[in-house]
Amino acid sequence: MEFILQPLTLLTFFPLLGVLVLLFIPGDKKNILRWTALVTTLITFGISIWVLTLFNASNPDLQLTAQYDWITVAGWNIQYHLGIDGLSILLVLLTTFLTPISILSTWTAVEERVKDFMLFFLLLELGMMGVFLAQDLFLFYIFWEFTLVPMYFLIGIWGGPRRIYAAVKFFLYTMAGSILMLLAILWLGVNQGTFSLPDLIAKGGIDPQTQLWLFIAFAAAFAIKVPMWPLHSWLPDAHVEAPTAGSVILAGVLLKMGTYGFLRFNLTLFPQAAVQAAPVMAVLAVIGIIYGAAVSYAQADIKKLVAYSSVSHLGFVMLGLFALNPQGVSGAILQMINHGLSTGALFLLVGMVYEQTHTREFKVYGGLWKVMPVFGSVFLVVALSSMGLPGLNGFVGEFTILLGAFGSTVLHSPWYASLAALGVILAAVYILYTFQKIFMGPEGSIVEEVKKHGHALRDLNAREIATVVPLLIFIFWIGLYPAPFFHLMAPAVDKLVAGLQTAALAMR
Amino acid sequence: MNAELLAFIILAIIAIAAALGMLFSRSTVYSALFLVLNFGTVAVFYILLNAPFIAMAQVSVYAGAIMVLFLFVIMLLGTEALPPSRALPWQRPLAIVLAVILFAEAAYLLFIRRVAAGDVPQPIQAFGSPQGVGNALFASYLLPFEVTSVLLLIAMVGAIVLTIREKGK
Amino acid sequence: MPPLNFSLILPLVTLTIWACLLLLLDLFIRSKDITALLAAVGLAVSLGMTISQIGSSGSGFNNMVVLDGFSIFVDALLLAAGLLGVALAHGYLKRTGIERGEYYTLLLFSISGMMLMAQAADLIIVFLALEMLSIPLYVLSAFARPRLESEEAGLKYFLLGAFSTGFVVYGIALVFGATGSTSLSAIVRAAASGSSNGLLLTIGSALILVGLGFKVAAVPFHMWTPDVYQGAPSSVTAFMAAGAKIAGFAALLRVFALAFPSLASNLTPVIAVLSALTMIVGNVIAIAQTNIKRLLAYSSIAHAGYILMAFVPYGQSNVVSTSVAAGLFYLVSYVLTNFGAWAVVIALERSEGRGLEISDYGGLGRKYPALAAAMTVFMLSLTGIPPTLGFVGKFYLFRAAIQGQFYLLAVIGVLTSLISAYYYLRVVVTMYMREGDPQTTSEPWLNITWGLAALLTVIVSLVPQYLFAWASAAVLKLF
Amino acid sequence: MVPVADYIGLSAILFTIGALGVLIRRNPLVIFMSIELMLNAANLAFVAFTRMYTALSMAGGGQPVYSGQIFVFFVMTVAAAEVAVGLALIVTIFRTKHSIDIDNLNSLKG
Amino acid sequence: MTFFYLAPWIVFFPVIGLLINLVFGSRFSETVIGTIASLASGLSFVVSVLLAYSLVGHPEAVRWTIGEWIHIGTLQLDWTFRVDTLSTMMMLVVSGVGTLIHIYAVGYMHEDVRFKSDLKRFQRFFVFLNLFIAAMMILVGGDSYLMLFVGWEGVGLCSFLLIGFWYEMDTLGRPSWANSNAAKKAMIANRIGDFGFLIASFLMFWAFHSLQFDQVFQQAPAIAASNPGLITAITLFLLLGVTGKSAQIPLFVWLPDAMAGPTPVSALIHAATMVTAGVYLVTRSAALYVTVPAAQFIVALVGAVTALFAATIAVGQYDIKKVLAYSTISQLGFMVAGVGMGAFAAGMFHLATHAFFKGLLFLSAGSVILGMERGHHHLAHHEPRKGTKEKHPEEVFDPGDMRNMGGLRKTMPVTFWVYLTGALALAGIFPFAGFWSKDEILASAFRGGFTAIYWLLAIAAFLTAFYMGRQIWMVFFGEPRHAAAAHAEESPQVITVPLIVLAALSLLGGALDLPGVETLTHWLEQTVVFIKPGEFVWSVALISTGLALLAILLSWLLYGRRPLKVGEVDPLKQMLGPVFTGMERKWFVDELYWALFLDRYVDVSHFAADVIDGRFWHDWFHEKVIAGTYNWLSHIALNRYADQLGIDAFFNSLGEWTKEAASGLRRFQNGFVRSYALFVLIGVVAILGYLIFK
Repeated sequence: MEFILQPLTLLTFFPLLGVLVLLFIPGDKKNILRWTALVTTLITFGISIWVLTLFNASNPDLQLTAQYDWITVAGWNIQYHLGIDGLSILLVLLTTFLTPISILSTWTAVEERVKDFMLFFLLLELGMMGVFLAQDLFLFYIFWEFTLVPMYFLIGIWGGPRRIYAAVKFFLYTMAGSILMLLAILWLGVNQGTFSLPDLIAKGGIDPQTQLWLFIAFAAAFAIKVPMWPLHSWLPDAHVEAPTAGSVILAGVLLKMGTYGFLRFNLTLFPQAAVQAAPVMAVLAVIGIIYGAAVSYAQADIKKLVAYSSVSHLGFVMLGLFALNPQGVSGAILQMINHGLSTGALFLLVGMVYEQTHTREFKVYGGLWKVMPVFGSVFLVVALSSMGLPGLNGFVGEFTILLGAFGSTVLHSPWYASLAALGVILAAVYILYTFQKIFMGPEGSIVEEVKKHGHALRDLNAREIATVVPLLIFIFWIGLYPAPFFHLMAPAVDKLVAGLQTAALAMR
Repeated sequence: MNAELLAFIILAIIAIAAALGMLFSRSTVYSALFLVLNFGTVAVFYILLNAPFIAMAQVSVYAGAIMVLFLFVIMLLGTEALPPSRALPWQRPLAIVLAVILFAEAAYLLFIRRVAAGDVPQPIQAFGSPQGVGNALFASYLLPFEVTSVLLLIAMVGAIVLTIREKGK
Repeated sequence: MPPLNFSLILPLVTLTIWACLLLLLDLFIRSKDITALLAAVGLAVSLGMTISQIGSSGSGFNNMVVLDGFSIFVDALLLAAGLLGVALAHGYLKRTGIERGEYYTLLLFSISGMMLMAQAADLIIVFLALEMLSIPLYVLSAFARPRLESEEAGLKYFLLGAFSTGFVVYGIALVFGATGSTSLSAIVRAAASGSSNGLLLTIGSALILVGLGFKVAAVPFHMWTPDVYQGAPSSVTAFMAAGAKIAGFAALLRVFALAFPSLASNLTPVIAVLSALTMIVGNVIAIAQTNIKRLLAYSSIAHAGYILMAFVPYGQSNVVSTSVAAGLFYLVSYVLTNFGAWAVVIALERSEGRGLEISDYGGLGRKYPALAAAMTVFMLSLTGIPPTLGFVGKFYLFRAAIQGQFYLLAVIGVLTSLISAYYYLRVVVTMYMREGDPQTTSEPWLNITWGLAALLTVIVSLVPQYLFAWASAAVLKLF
Repeated sequence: MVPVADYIGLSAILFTIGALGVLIRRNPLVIFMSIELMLNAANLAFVAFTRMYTALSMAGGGQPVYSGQIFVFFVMTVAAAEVAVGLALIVTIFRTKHSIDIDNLNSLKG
Repeated sequence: MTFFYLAPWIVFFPVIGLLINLVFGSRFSETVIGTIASLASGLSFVVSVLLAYSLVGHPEAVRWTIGEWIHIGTLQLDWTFRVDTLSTMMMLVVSGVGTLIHIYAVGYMHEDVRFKSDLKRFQRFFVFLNLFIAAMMILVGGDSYLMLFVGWEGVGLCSFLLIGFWYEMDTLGRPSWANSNAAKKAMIANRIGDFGFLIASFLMFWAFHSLQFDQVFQQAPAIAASNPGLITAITLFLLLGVTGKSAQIPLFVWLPDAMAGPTPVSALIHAATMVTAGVYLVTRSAALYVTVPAAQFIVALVGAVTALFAATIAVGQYDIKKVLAYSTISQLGFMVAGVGMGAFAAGMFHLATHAFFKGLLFLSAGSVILGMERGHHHLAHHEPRKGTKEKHPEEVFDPGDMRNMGGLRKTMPVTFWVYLTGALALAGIFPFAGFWSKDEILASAFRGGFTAIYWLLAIAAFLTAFYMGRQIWMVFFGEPRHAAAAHAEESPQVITVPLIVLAALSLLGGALDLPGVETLTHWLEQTVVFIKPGEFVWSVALISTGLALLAILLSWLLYGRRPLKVGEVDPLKQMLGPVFTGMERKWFVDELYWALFLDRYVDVSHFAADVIDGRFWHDWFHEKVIAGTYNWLSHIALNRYADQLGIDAFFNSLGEWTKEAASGLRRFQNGFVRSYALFVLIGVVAILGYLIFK
């Protein structure tokens, strides 16, 4: 009992309860199924809020840890070890926050096999919580791989026309990365004698050369997940084919698992390798930023455009992480959240209009602002936040990241940040293009098209507004008053950076 | 050049010839008979290597029982030579090449690397006699002996299962 | 006259005798269900005895057989596999009209042979056990006569098996020639004292390796596997895939880890290459399969490669214990998953081998969610995705490889398991994402088999420590 | 004096020929005979080695080494068992297929 | 007593106003909406006045923090308002002019939404307008470069929204992408400038470890001494920002198109306030600029060249608003040149007066356009109000085209007089406001020894007077060249009253900084310590006045003496020919940019998307290399080629190729026992070979 009642354990495994309940509800009771799932995720969100209240922001270390010996026989030293600190708490909250929203968005979008859908969704949440909370490499890997399975089904069963292709591609790509990480994890477990992250960090003492190899192995897994250029090929397919809720979670949380992995493992376990690799990673990040922006501008499919914009945004996150200074890292963490909110919201909105029009081709849209004023205005705010307009969340992240990268003593060159700042211009280009093509200009053919099918395009309904308003609130909040968020992460970030700086000095 | 070596050479030639005959004769029956001849010569080798008991077993079990069984089956299934087949043209040459390599390896091992060096001293009395073998068999090798009995039982069951005709067929 | 302490091989003896009795009883039993039941009882009894042996150890019969943690573990595993084999068979035989009592007798005989193999401490016993487990399998493969596929499978298996036996015998002869004995302990002593002939010993052991490699279907001695697995009755295949592998690896571990550690420097590269080849070839050719039985056949080849990987560093005294434990653990996970998968196959198989194409699995997820879920678990486990036993098993195997510092081999291992993900996923894709109207048969024992297997595959993967402990306690002993 | 190597050499030749037979003959009976030939070659090696070691050990005043000969005995028995099953199989196939050309036995492949 | 605690309210009032209108606007009548919006802006004007009043007694800057913003390590940014003489002056101008324009807009939009037939948009307009005031207040009231940047981008957004206000049509109300394109163009051009701003702020932070004005300025001299290059870089990157926001070369191209927005927008954002933000920025950063003369000169040069360049274009325009637009660019050039030369007071002075008279001109132009519209609708149907529903695609009437006007002085007298005032002020005729402010800039150029710049500006001034004269003659004198002009009607009071107020300001605005008194200079000295009190230079004054009069005379000769006839070619065109075409076509700068950058970027992005990402990464790398490897591996045993295998088949286990693969696998797995045995033997031979010969 005491085991279950730990906040983090409860937080991680509560969705399982929902799963069990769902199993006993007949598949044709769609609304009951939906409500069950929604309530479960809402309670999970509640638990995460409870965790937040228990969380002591001034403590840089892991907190609320639940630690038990798990497999300590036959030379294994594997623990059940959950913990939370400034690096992860925001992502945890983001996850619990986005999941109910996504479920709400499926209310009318998912009509068949609702039961399976909700099952997989709750399992997915379980996996994601585990990834962000696990402090033991073995446990982490289990959750990490486990998230693949539900997502694979979500894309493969409820996805678009080429869903199978996208699903398998998603699975194989992600797995391709993680198996190398598996070997690295084993190496650590064998040679360091423990899988527990804190112990490994404390032990340290891996020679730089080996560090570099392990760093690469871990990076392979995370870089594909992020995805960093040029490993992004799976992302557009997955996003375009996935159902709306899937895209939201995929963009909102799953990609963050990659960046979080870099933050949690690569930077802490292999500081010297991180310092060595920083320029390379920064270069890739910058390429990703500009490349993603340029490519998304050329897309004819709205969802694809948003997908590529993720490549660009996460480029910023990576750049911030590998600035390896407080501004960069904090900015990166915040930007993870921002991207989750903005891009998540964008996918939601695209999904909402897609539900009515069943097409995502730019060319049929236009002048929608007149037809759907509320929708247009909401979309505008979200788009601007994703464009990094000051006063909205996107700016705070991007600015701090660029500021950090610009003066990073590890990259020691302003060029990375300067080129990345070009991405800010390009972002404006493709975002405004999106907004213009959908909402401005003469009325698009789709309006008539929809009319032909009897019902005119309607503006957002109450449920849809309820789905996006929470996101909007945070978009403004983080934009205007991000202090609370920074306070949550500051001590942990300072600790992390301190470690990295000592490593950097050791290199010299 | 003593008598034993001479005998060895002659017998060896016979054995190999018989084996080759078995291999290349078109008719199954000839193959079987060549094999019997080969087994016979091997039995003589056993005697030379003072293993009279094994030699006897060889003649009775192998050359006797087993080959007779073979001949029965051959008669049962007909002895006609198989028509030449088109399949696997590269099989035969490849096989022969491999065999040559295998033998080359063996020869290299035996006569250049001199593995299994060591001469065979003069014949020793009271060795390899039936009672000697028998003692060993039932004293030290009881378990294997029992296992072989079970093995034969299994074989019997298997043979029956495979060949018995259910009623109604 | 040395002491004959039968207690060492009590389960084995019991099982053999039980088999003989069953042979007689069967003549008077009309309903073969009872025969099956009796067979199961025999296995259960023997299993009980095996478990009661835990902790005890010793050697006997002039040091021909040993009893140690290793043999007990393997025996238990074999008997469990036997039980599953019976559970699978009894409905299936009836359905396909090949129900004969001898099936179970031969099954029991084969298992006793495997158990003997696990306990063998003398090459003579190894050889005899090899025959004792193989001959019933030859017969069982052809059991579905007069179905030509079955007979063909039987004959192929037999001819090639006998052929490989020839190598084993010759290998043993050379080992004997090198050391003057066939007893493992004597061989070790000879090898250690240097009175042996190293090269001859190496060649001999290599030939033995070939023979055993054939049994576990290691490339390039694997060619029989797909044909036999496909042709043989599914229940036989299921058992063969598990049992023969267990016995073969038991012998490999026993003989090489105990008798030939001195040859590691020579043999390790060979085994490493075999392992790599097996993983690659098995997984790659599997991609092209459309028949589920062949698919599983190639998958079993691939898994032989993985287990070989754990076996590669057998020569390093600090790793060998991990090696053995990892191998055993993986065998357990493989047996469980394998039987589960085959149970599903049998559930979908219909007469004249219909329902064996992967395409026949379309729509399973919609129509039979439970069955599909179970199959998904098995596929994930074979791929090595958590939370399944297969993942934990692979984790353990790779650990052995990494401890032995065979990093390249480990990388090949993970990459091939990535390839495997693709064809295992294809089954899942078909079940959930393609339409179809599959027919299944639901038999209580069958359902129990796959249900249980699926549950265990997941649950044990979450609490593997007990299995870990047991496997790592199953050390090889030498007397 | 015939050195043991010669015997081993002979057995190697016989073994190779046997293996060759398995590879190139299409009649399962002959293939089977070839396998028997391989076993025989092994037996020959066994007996030769037995004699060698017995001589060595007895020269050193030790006991004769029987295991080799015993092994040969077991090999013969096993061979007998195999023959029984093998021939049974061949007969069965012949019944169904009315041919014993194993090249016609390739309905299973891929 | 002081009112500094009110500082945040300059932002809060507009925000409250916009929120009210946003949430409840749909239920309010136009009057209510307009009142709320104007009130919001008016209240912040009152606050500005109170702040100014407080400063009189307490001239030092006051910083009023309302909350923490971004605190990471050394990066300490707060939401802090800065009340000093400079910011307060800007607040006064912004909220003052802003309020007037709000009031004007109530009347203007009332008709505009009817002409364009979308009444719902009235509300939206005032929401945006309040949002703009708020953003502008943040810009001028911010205490750190980053907070300034927030306003900086905020006003950019508002200009985007308001330029694209009629996003579904072009300036003539035809369905088109034109307006939205103009909006996009404006924002992207601004973003390019913002890029410069960002880089500057990065450099600044890592140089001064702060973005807060005082801290930066304190350290400026020291850093300048140790590392002048750094400061130069900062200032030049800031200049890039300025060129974006204040429409200087090279980023001025967006401003003319920005006239797509409703006239009040053109007046408020694109003449009076937003575009002057750049000037404010330079003045604010005076402490940085004065340390690097080189940078100063570049700034001045950019300003001067822009001034002349834009003036030439203005001469060639026919659209009444386009003329004013280019004139704005040109006047902004004056200001930038002024502050660039270190004549900060002069620059700010001109900023203020320009706000008055250019605002006035735009609004009057709007009034003129409305008048034309009315006349046009009066023609189309004798009941203008109702008839607005149906459109007349057959005839496209451009109410802003001066060639359609003429003789409006009779039909729209009030508008005429206020327009004239504005024109004279702009032309720099004594005693109008423009005379004083422009003169001060010229004088400081002359005195400061910037001869080149002086002459550039002087010629620009000459052209200014000319094109304004041209406009006056074409619009208000002669005979109507279009029936609409004949039937044009004067605008209602809600429109004319603000015009009259602004006219008064344009007339008397010079009093702000009369020579010898220099109220404004002394006012600004409190903040911008580097100001040199300007002195009046008679020669300069005489020259410029002379030039202006000459220009007006010239314009009378061309356009006034013999008014333009219907369809007649512009006389100047007859004389200058291609040169005039150049002016008319804005010297083809737009075309140049498209050819040089925009088209290139589009090509690049499509290349990246289709070729690199699509064909290379996706199709080739993934499908061929990775997926292809799978296929190839699975076919490695076959005599087949991977290229025959499509990716879809790759995932479709029932696809033909797998069947073929299975059959092809006979090659090895051929079912022949003998060849299986062969493989066994190969294995044996290989292993033995290795063991023996290794």
